[in-house]
Amino acid sequence: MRRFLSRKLITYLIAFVIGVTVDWGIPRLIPGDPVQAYLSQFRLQPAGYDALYKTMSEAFGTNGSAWDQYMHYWQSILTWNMGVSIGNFPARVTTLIGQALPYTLALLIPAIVLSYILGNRLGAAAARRKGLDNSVLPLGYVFQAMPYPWLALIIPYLLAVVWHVFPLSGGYSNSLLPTWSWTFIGSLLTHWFLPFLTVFLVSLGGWAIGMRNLVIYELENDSSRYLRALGARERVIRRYAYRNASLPQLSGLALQLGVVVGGNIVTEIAFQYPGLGKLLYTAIGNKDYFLLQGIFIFIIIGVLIANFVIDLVFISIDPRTRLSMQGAPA
Amino acid sequence: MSLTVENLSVAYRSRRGDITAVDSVSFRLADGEIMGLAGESGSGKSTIGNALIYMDPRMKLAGGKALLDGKELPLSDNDAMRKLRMTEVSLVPQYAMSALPPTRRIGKIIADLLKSHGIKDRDEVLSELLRRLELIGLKDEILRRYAFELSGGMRQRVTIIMSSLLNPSLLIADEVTSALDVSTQRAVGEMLIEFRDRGYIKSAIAITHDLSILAQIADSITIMYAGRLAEKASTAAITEAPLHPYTQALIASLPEVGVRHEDTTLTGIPGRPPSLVNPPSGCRFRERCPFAFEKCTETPPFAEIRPGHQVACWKVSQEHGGGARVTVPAGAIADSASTKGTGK
Amino acid sequence: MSLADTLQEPGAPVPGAPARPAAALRPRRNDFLYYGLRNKKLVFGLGLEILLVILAIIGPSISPHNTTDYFKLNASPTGANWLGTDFQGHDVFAQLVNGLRESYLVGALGAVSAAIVGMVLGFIAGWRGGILDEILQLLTNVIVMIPSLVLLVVVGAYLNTRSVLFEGVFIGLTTWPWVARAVRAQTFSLRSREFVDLARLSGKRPTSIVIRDIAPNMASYLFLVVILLFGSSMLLAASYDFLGLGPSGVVSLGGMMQNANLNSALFFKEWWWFFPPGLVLTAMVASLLVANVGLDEVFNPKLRES
Amino acid sequence: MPTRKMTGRWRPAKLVAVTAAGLLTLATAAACSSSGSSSSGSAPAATGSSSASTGTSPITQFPRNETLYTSGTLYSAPSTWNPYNLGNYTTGAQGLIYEPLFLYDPAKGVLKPWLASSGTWDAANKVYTIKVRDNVKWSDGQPLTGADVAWSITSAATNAANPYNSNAASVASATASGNTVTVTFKGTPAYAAWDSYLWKAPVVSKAEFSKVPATQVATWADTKPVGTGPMTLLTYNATETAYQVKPDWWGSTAMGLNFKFKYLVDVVNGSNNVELGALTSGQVDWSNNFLPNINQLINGIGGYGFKTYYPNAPYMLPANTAWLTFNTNKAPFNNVNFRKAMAYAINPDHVVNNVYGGLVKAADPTGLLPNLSQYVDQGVVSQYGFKYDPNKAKAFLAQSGYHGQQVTLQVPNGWTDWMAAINTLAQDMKAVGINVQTVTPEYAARTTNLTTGNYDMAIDNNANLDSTPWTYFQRVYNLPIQSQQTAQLNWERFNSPADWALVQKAGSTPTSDTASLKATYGQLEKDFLQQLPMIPVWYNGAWFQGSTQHWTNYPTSGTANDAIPSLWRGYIGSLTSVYALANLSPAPKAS
Repeated sequence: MRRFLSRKLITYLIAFVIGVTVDWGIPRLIPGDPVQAYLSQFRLQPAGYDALYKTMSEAFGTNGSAWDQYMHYWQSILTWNMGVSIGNFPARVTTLIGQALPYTLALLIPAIVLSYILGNRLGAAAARRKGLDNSVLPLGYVFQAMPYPWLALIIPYLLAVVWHVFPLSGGYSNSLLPTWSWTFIGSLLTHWFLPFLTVFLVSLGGWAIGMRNLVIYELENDSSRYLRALGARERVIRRYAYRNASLPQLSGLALQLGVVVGGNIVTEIAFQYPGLGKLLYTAIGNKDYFLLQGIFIFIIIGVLIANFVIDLVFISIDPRTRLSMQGAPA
Repeated sequence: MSLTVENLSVAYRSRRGDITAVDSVSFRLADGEIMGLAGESGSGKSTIGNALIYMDPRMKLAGGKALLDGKELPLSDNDAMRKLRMTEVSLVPQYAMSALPPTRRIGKIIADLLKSHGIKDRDEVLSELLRRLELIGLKDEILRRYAFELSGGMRQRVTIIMSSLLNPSLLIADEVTSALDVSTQRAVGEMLIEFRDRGYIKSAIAITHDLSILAQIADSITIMYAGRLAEKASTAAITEAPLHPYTQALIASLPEVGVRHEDTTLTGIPGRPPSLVNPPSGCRFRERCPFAFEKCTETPPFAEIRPGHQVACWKVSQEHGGGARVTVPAGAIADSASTKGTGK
Repeated sequence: MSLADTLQEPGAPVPGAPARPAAALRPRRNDFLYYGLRNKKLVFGLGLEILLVILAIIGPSISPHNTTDYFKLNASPTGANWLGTDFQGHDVFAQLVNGLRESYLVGALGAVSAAIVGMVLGFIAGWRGGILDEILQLLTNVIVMIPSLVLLVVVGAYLNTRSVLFEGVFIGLTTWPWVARAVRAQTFSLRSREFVDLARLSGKRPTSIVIRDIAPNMASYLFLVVILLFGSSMLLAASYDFLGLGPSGVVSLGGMMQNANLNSALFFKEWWWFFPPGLVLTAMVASLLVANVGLDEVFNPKLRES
Repeated sequence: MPTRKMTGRWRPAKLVAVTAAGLLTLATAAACSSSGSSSSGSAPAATGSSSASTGTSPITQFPRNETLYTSGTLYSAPSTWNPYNLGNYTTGAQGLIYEPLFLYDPAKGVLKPWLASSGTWDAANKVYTIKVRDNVKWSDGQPLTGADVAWSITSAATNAANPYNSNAASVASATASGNTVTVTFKGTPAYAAWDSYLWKAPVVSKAEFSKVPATQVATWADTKPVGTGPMTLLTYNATETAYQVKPDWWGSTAMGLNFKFKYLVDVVNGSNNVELGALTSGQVDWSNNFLPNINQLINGIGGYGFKTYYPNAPYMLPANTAWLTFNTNKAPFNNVNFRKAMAYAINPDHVVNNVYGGLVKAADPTGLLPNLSQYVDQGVVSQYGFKYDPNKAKAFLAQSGYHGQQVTLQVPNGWTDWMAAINTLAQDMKAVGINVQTVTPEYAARTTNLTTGNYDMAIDNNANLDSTPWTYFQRVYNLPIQSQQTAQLNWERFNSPADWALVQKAGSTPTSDTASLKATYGQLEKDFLQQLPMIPVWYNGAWFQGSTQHWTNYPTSGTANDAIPSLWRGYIGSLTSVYALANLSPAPKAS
């Protein structure tokens, strides 16, 4: 157990080092010089350009030898200092991420968790009822097959443009300043709903179909057959199958929650929802490689934590993991 | 008489029509008898086992019946059968390694099963359960464990205990030992006998393709070939003086002690079993049988050549003609309750 | 050698698998065809998919216009422009059929490249195990961890022009870990099976065992995985295109939606511009998924409706 | 067991709890982010409210009838109000907070005295004297003095890191005496550049900016700006910036400019769908976004009553020239016949109508913006100008020695209108037999390509609206050619010392001497059209559309109210946009 965990930890550590190194390289490896591109807007003569270039390089940590830069980068990461954004110069990357993170979490966590709960229920129900299966399955596939961008156009088209039920975009009404007031919270809610619905619907199909297929498999597996041979009631067998099927679903959930910190770019863009996805997209649009770098680190940490949590959860509940810990194939 | 099977035929639905995997099989099982049921893959041995406890939706009863303790088993009536499973007829599946649901503790699984059978007085069953665990050397804390925390042998034993917990009249043990190493095989075999001796199970059918293990645990052995019974006799009679040419070939192919796997060749029996889609008329072994003759185009009866020894072979019927040329060891008569313990 | 081995029919599909009916019932190739043709999901899914593929193949030639022709701007569907025109006066139908073709191309490229990389690495990791496995697992974890969108931006920065080939292969190279993980696990469990032991004892070389003995046993499974990859590659490509990270100078379904979004199609209620590309893409992927379930049922008799 | 929750019986309460927990995160975070007013120390706060705002408790909701909503200028969260940070100072930093000495009115072609009440050359055109306007106060209550102006000019003249250095490079000294600032020059003043300085550069507070190290004058984070302008920074967050109108602004008495709104809220840009939606639903009043098809909604069509600067095509004021630029050191672009072939092959109408939906105008062959038309020698244009003519293009191509080799045409990836534009340009050129491949590298890569000359063809528009043609021709002919053309000048690397001498001559001709200026520029135009160092294609628009739902009286070309309605960097702070803002009046209440 301890050996397993320490092996995992080492794997994650190596992955983290590789991730950080790749990340460090982003603004340095891309062709074109981001600082030069930024400074070209200043239309400076060479003397001024050189002076400003030096100042900016210091701010971005792109001065000095590659090794110094690399070491400096590690130092910054470990002190949770992700540097400065070039698109929003001189705003700090951590500040920008901090502003966007709550929106993304509030959007994606309820959408993912609720679609998980409901999708699993639906899928399990579909697995046992033919009639339901014939409606849930095709619907689930359609939702699963829908491209995010499309749903993110269709939903606001119908609910905001044609019927005017919800606001089209944004995190809250522009006329409000963020405060603890009911008006503001109401505005947050109405703006939250459509992007939430989009993510929820697409995820719902995936969970439902996943659960349906897993339960059908589980109902035919050895332990279900054994329970049946021992005269267990069908209800009991289904409960067991559902429980078994929940494990892979749960790991899917953990993985999804792990990448939550990357935001749901397409949805956030379509609705101009001020979360991390939009921030990432803006960073891409502005070629803000330093902000990209910061978000990247953030995502890496999120995914690593999620993976580690999956490992821990599975050690405690999933037989297959334990077997693999004893050396048998997973 | 614990179990009486009469002209049992079981078919699988298939796109080429029904395939009769078990064709008009009859046999009887005495109280206390452990019967070995052997044959190649696809001979129908597992189908018999399945038919007696759980017919999956692709199977159907094509004829015949089975009586357990004199009462007919409602083989085709899943709901009626459900109540009898575990209580009257029970199964130790061939997939015992993976039979225990992985996500519940053993104790919880047992409790759920008891609930399914509407057993009110669970304390009594529980204390019996603890007694049996102790008997086979398992600690009661095993009930708080998950299946994956147990070794293969432990899982096998837990499965047997679970399956026999409600003292069924008939326990079907399907390939129980095939996945185990030799010493565990022996332990499991002994456990089956012990349970029978203590009356936890009234009778048992041990389905296997491994004749050597049957020699250790079974009172009688029935050999199946291509959906029909080929031979049934006491363990000693089958292993030492088999009559059916197929049985003889099987016994002959048993390895000698000490021969390593690498050194043997896969001789087996030349040829393959016939297709059951359009089975040939007459004796189904005749294509592979070195003694086949014209009479074999007719279906041979499963005839009792001598007491407790039935064979479906024209040649044997002719040679033995109801006589008793082959000596059968006393006490090996399968029909007798006094045969307990033979074959050890 | 126990009798078990003599009785075990050589070449049984998956020994030790849950009891199957008589040997004669073991599915044969034409059995798959038989059940395939009778599986409504498969027939429906595959049928729709084939129709769409045909549209993708012949569409550009039956379309009366090219994607570069100019017409009246933002026109609703008419007899001349079957699906109207966009903000630049380009024919939407012409874009749709060309985009359809592009989507299939990207999907196929993505699925094939992911399958190749994932299978090779999965087989190696599963078969060799040990330190090689550890390294490959680490690689897998790192790839899964790297946000592909950011990677696309960085890699894309090296390219003056992004081609369909690039997008497809990029998708493949970022999704292979899912294949590799599955293949690795399956190889792990298969390599300890008896028939593989036999092959090994008979002195076969590892590559030939993997190719001849292990791969065929996973064939149906791999096939399903590739189909799923195909669908997800198309969806992923649509998202990339929508974000403006897709191939340059190429008409794509995601790109059509991007243009519609950027140019206020919602507001002007130009539904003919953004509705068809998504609908077609949904149909393409959904029919794949449905066909996939159908195939699954054909390959796994247990799942067949009785 | 962790799975218990997941597999437990479904209860509506659980769903509610999950939702509530998520929303709580949102509400807490959003509410917290509003209270970032006292962010500490050197770390620039990206969120916060200005210390300069009135001491009363911050408002929670902008009263609709007292608020002007604008958008179209910011593409990411506001972060600094340092007017020297030309890369990304927040909309309004110059114009609403910092102000220049003069404003340039392109409609009338004159400089309006602003923080300077006057500016005059001495008789020899060697010394420039600025009278600083009286009774102007910084938002911290201190008066604006000549010392502030002198400091600003000196910084530009002496500090190479000051982005106005090239404009003030010829300044020798700037000395203040009370409210009079005397500027002397080294040798002949660079008149054109100095002219630009007067209306482009901000006047900053000496007290505030002298605290900053000289090298960081353009990069330090100014989040509590102290300016002389009509507004103060009220608050800002990732999605918007709010300004509050200063009741005691000098302009209300001196210029008679009184804002009818109390708050100006600038919203960070969304997609076009979003902007159009916000505009039509009355959430945004003033938009400087490029909104395709907006011409379908103006003049009361569809009941929206949007206003654009021109009521008819091209609707938008030309803001800068988009050229086809190429590396003239490379074959086949070093051949003038090849360049002419391209010029005749291009049909700008495709760009105008099919890419921009008629919202822009095809460029004059000289590329000079319409506000400079007085400098365009129409005789030269009619004699040497070019227009779409494929046959002529083919004829020139035949003489160019071009053998069909592939050439690339690049624009930054993601600039969708330009991406569409190069597709039509490539099509036009292919039609006459030029093998053009369009490519879209990322912006940074594209900028490096152009800076280093590592490219075939590109679209560029780096010469903004200006008061003289000098900037334009400097952009075209600037010498010497360096390995890195960092100032965005002469990206086509066209080496013509004679023309550069003409540009320099124009630059050192007093701006009042229009006759000699016209002669010089006429010669440059003739050379330009004969050599075609780059090919002007179309004018990008100063996108503007105003919604009349809440505010009305938007500026219109050709009326008395013709101020430039743009909040873009370099426009609001230098042009007449502030007049346009002050002229707005509340829309009559809808019945």
